[in-house]
Amino acid sequence: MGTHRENADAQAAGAAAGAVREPDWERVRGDFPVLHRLVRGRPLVYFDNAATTQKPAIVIRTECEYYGTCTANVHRAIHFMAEEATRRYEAVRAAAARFVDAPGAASTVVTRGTTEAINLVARGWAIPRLKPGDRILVTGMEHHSNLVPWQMAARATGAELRSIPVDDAGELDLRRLPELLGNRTRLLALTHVSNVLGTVNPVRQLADAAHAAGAAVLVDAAQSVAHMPVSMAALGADFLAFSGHKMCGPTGVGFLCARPERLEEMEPVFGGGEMIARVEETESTWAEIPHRFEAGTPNIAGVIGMGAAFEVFSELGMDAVQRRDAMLTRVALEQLAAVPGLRIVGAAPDRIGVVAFALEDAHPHDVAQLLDRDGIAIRAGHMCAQPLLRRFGHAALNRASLAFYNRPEEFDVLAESLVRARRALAGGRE
Amino acid sequence: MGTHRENADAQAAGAAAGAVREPDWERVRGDFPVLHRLVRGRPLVYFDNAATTQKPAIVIRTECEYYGTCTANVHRAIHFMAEEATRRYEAVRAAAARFVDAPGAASTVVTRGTTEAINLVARGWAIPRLKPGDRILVTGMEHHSNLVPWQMAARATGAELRSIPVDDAGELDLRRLPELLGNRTRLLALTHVSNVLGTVNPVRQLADAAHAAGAAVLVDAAQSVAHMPVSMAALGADFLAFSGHKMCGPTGVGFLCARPERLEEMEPVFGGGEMIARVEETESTWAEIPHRFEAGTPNIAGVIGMGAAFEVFSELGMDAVQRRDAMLTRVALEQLAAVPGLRIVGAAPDRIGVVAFALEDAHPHDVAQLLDRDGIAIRAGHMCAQPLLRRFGHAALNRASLAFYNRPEEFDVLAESLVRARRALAGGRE
Amino acid sequence: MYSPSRWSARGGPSPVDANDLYQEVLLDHFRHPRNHGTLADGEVLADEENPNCGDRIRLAVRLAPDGTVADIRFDGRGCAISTASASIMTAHARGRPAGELSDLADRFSAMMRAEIPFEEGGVEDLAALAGVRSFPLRVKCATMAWHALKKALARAAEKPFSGRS
Amino acid sequence: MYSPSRWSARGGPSPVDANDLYQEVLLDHFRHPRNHGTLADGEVLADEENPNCGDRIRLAVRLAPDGTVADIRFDGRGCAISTASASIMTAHARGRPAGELSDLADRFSAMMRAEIPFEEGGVEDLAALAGVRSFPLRVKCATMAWHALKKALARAAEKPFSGRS
Ligand SMILES: Cc1ncc(COP(=O)(O)O)c(C=O)c1O
Ligand SMILES: Cc1ncc(COP(=O)(O)O)c(C=O)c1O
Repeated sequence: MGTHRENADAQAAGAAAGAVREPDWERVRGDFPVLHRLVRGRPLVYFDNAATTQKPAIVIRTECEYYGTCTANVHRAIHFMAEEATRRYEAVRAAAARFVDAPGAASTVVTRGTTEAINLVARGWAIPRLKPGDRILVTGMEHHSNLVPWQMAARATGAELRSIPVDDAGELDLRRLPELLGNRTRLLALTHVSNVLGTVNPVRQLADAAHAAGAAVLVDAAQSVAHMPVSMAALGADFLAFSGHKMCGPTGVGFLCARPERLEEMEPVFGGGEMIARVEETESTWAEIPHRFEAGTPNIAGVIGMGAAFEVFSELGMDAVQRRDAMLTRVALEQLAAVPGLRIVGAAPDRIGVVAFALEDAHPHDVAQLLDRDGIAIRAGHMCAQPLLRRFGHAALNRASLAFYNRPEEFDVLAESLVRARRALAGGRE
Repeated sequence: MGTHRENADAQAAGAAAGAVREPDWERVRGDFPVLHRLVRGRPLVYFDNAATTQKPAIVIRTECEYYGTCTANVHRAIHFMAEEATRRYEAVRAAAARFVDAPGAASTVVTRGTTEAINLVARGWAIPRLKPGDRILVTGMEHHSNLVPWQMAARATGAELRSIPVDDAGELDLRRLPELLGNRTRLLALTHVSNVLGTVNPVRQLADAAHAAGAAVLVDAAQSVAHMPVSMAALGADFLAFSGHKMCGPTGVGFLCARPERLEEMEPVFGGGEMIARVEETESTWAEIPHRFEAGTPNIAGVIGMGAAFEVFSELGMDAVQRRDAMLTRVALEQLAAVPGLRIVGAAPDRIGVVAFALEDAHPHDVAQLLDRDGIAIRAGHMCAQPLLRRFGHAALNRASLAFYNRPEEFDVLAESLVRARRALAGGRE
Repeated sequence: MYSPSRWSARGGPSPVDANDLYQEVLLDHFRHPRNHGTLADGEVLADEENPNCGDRIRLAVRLAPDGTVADIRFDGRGCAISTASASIMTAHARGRPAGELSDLADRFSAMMRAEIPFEEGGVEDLAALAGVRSFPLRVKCATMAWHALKKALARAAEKPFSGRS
Repeated sequence: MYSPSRWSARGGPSPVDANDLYQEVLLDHFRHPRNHGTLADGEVLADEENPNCGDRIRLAVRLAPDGTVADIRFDGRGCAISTASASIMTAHARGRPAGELSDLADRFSAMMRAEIPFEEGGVEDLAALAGVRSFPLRVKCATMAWHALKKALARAAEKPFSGRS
C-alpha cells in the first residue's frame, strides 16, 4: 500500500498530513476488467467517467450471483428464493441511505437513476402543490435532468422557473440570491457538483437560505457521490437523487432519498403492482412509503449488484477517494493547461476532476474522434447542459472526467493525443 | 432431439401432427443455472414463472460481457466503447419490435417493464387527451399494473373507467360489450393473458370492436410473450407492453411498442438527458420518437442482456414453446385436479400454464410456505389482481405457473406436496 | 406493507427451516383457537386487515374495573400463523393489566422484526412463534393480532364492554 | 437524434479505423472548403442545425432557367465531417439539374445509414465520406449539408436567387 507516486502525492494533498494509509490504487484498478482492454490496439484510457463509470468485478459477480442462485421477484412471494432476493434487495436500499447519510431506508425510493428520481419529485411533489406565481429556483449549471422536469412542472402549474446565474469562473453568482428566492419559491433544485465545470456548489449555504425562505431543497448528487463524502444531513437537503452507474454500480439503478415528511407529501406517479394497499374496481389506496413510489417489478439484479458498489466505496473510504480525486484533478489541470490552444472552461477552486475544455480551431466531435484512435475515451457535445454551454459561448465542448482508478500517467497520454489531434485538423494552416 | 416422453406428447398435441422437430427440452433446461440448485435440501421446483422466469446462462453472460468489454453510456459519446454499447443497445430495440411483430424499432420505447410502459401511455397519451365523460374500458381480469394507471387517468381527467366482466369460467363476458364500449370510449386496455386464470383473451375481436367504436387499444402482453407467438399486428393493438424478466431476460427491462402515429401523439412524461432536442432556460423541444420517452441513462446492461433472451426464444421457436406449454398445462391441470380438496379457479379452454387454485381449509400463505420446505416455489396472495380475486370470492389464492423448462414430473412433486400440506394443516381435523 | 428496516436488520436471525414454523404447538392453536367465536358488530373494538392476503381479525375486549382484561374474544379469517398468534395472545391477555399488555404488544412486534432478541417472557406458547422471525413476509401475520390488541385496549379504556348486543 | 434503424441495420459495414475518417482529401475540404463564404440573411434558402453539437449550415442556391444550379454557397460552423461534406456537395452541385441533385441527396443519406451500398456515383471526393458509415454518431454530420440542399432546391424552384442583398 501507498508505494506509488500518486499515493505520496495524495497523502501530501490530504488534509490530515499525518499517517494516512491510502488504498493501493493499482490493485484497486486491477479489479476493473474493462481497464485491461485494448481499444483500437491501444490500452484503453477512460476519461468519460462523468457519463458512466467502469464496474469492478465484484459488482458484475454480485449481479450474476443473483441470477445464478436466487432469481425471484421481490416482496410478494413466500418461497426461499423470493425471500433471499427480497432480503438482498432491501439491504441495498438501507445501504444507499447510509451511504449518503439519508434519514433512512424507509424514505429511500429505488429508481432507474437520477433522472427518474428528480422526475418523481417534479410530478409527484411539485406539480400537485405548486400554484401560479409560485417559483422554482434552479441554477445555470444544471444537467438537463434537473432542468427539464422543472420546466415541465412550471408549465403544468403556472409556476415560474428562475435560475441562479453562473459567473465567469463557473461558480454560482449569489449576489442576487435573496431576490431570486423572494418569498414564493417553493423549491430550490440544484446540483451538488456540475457535470461540466466540476464546480462543487455551496449547497448548505443555499439550502439554509432556501429553507429560511420557506422552500424545500432538492440536491442532484449524480456527480458528487463517486468523488467525495456526501451527507444529505450536512447538505440540508429535503430530497437527494443519485445514480448507481456513475459510482461503479450497474446501469438502471438510482435512488431518491428524502426526508420522510416530504415523501409522505408526495403522490405516486406510476400505478401498478407493489405500490398499492387495496385495489377496488375504480379506485385504490397506496402502500406505505417508499413502496408507494415503486410500481412494478424493479431492476432487482441491478439493485443487488449495487450493494457491492456501495461496499467498494465504503472499503476504500470516501476520504481516500476524495484525496485521490484531488491529486488526479491537479495533474489533469496541469497537463491540459499545457496543451497549446486549449482553454479550460471553469475555474472554481472547489472542484472535482470533471474538466471541460475547448481546443482552438478543432471541433469537439473531431477531437473526441481523433482521441478515440489513440484508445482515449473523452466526451464531446453539449454534455446535457445546453444553457450552461451557451453561457460560456459554446454549443459543444470536450470533457475529460476521471475516477479513482485513473492513473496520473494517463493525462500525459491525453495531452499528447490532444496535441496530435489539433495538428491533424489544422494541417497546413497551423 | 425429441426422444423424451413430453416431446412425444407435445408432438401429438401440436396442430401440425406431421414431422415437427421439437427442441431437446432437457438440454434447454440445462442452460438455466438456477434450475440445478437445491432449496432447503431438495431440488428446486420453480412454479412461480408468472412472477419472473429464470435466466439462461447466455443472458447472464451477455450482460456481464457488456460490463467486461464495453461499459459506456449510450447515444451520446464519440468513442469506441460508447459506439459499441449503442450499437448493441439499439439492436435489442429492433429485436424487441421484431419479436412481437411491432411496426418497428422507431416506435418501440425501452422501459423498466410492463408497468412503466402502461403508465407512460396513461400519463403521456391518455391524460392529455381524455375529457370528462370519455371512457376507458378495461376488463375484470387486469393486473393492477393495467388497472391502477387507468384509475389515475380517470381521476385526473374526469373520464369514466368501466370494466368488461369475467364469467364463472374465467373468460370475458362480451354480451354487454357494445354497451360498454358505447361511443365515448377512447381506450380499451386489456391483458392478452390473465396472470391468474391463464385465460387467453380474444384480443383481436375486442380490438376490432374498439377500433370501430373509435377507441385505441392497449394490450398488456406481460403474460403472453413467453408462452405463445405474439403479433401486435395480428392482435390489432395500438400499444403493446411487455417485460423482459418474464421471458428469461434481465430485470429492469421492458418495452412499449406502438403504432408510430400513436407514439407521435404521446407527450413525454419524464424530462432530462437524451429526450431533448434543444434546451433553453425555461423551455425545451423534444427529440424524435422513441427517444423522447427515454429520459436519463437507461438500463444499458439489462437491455443488452435482453438481446440474448430474444435469441433464445427465436431459436426455440415460439410455436415449439407454445406446444410445450400446452403439454405441460395439460399435465398441470390433471395433476392438480387430482389433489383432494383442491379447486382450480379458471376453466377457459384457451389458456396457458398459469393455474390458480384454492386448497380447502388451507390458507394460501400456509400452503406456499409448506411447499417451500419441499423446495417448491409457487405464489400465494392476491397476485396483483384484487378485483378479479374478489370476483371469485377470494382474498388470496395459490398459483402455479410454468415455463418451457419445467418438467412434467415436477407436477407430481407439486401434487404430492399439496396433499401433505393439507394434511399438515388439517391435522386431527381431517 | 414491507418495512425496509425489517429486511435490512443486520445480524437478524439466520434462516431456519420452515418446519420450525409449523410446530405442533402452533398448529394446535390454529386448529383449536382459544377465545375464538363469532362476534357481533357491536362488540368489536378493533378490526385489522392485511389487504395483501385478505387476512382479518376482529377483537372484543372487556376491562375489569381494576384495568385488567376481564374478557377477550376474536374472530376473522387468517392463516395458521395469524390464527395461532391471536389464540396465544388472547389466552395470555385474560386477567392481565391493560398497560402491561400494551407494552408487551410493542415488545412482541419489535421481537418479530428482529429488532430485539426473542424472549418468551412468561407468555405461554409464545416460543411457537419464534420461527416467524426468519420469514419476513410472515411477520405481519404474527403481529396482526397484537396490533389489534393495542387498538382494542385503548378503546376499551373509554368504552365499557357491552357484551353481546 | 438517433434513428434506431441506423443502429440496428443488419449487415452494416464493419467498424473501420478512425484513421479512415480523417483522410487527407477530407481534411483538405475541411481546411479549404469550396464555395464557402459569409451569406447575407436574405439569400439563405436553407438553415439546418444539429442541436446535439451546435453545428449549423446555411445554404444559398440559385437555379438557372434550365433548372440547373447556377450558383451555390454555404456558411455556418461545423466539424471536419460536416464542413467537408458541404464542400464536396457544393462542388458537385454547380451546373447539375436540381432534380438529379435532390435524388442524389436521398441516395447519399441512405448510403450513410448503410441502407444501400456505398457508391461514389461520379461525385468527386465523395469516397472520402465512406468511412463515416462506421460511426453512426457522425452520420448526421455528413448528411446535414445534403438535407439543406434538398430543402434549398425546393425553395429555389419557387424563389429566384436574389444575389447579395
Ligand atoms: C449532474 C447530473 N445530473 C443528472 C444526471 C442524470 O443521471 P442519469 O442519466 O443516471 O439519470 C447526470 C448524468 O448524466 C448528471 O451528471
Ligand atoms: C398481466 C401482467 N401485467 C403487468 C405485469 C407487471 O409487469 P412488471 O412488474 O414487469 O412491470 C404483470 C406481472 O407482474 C402481469 O402479469
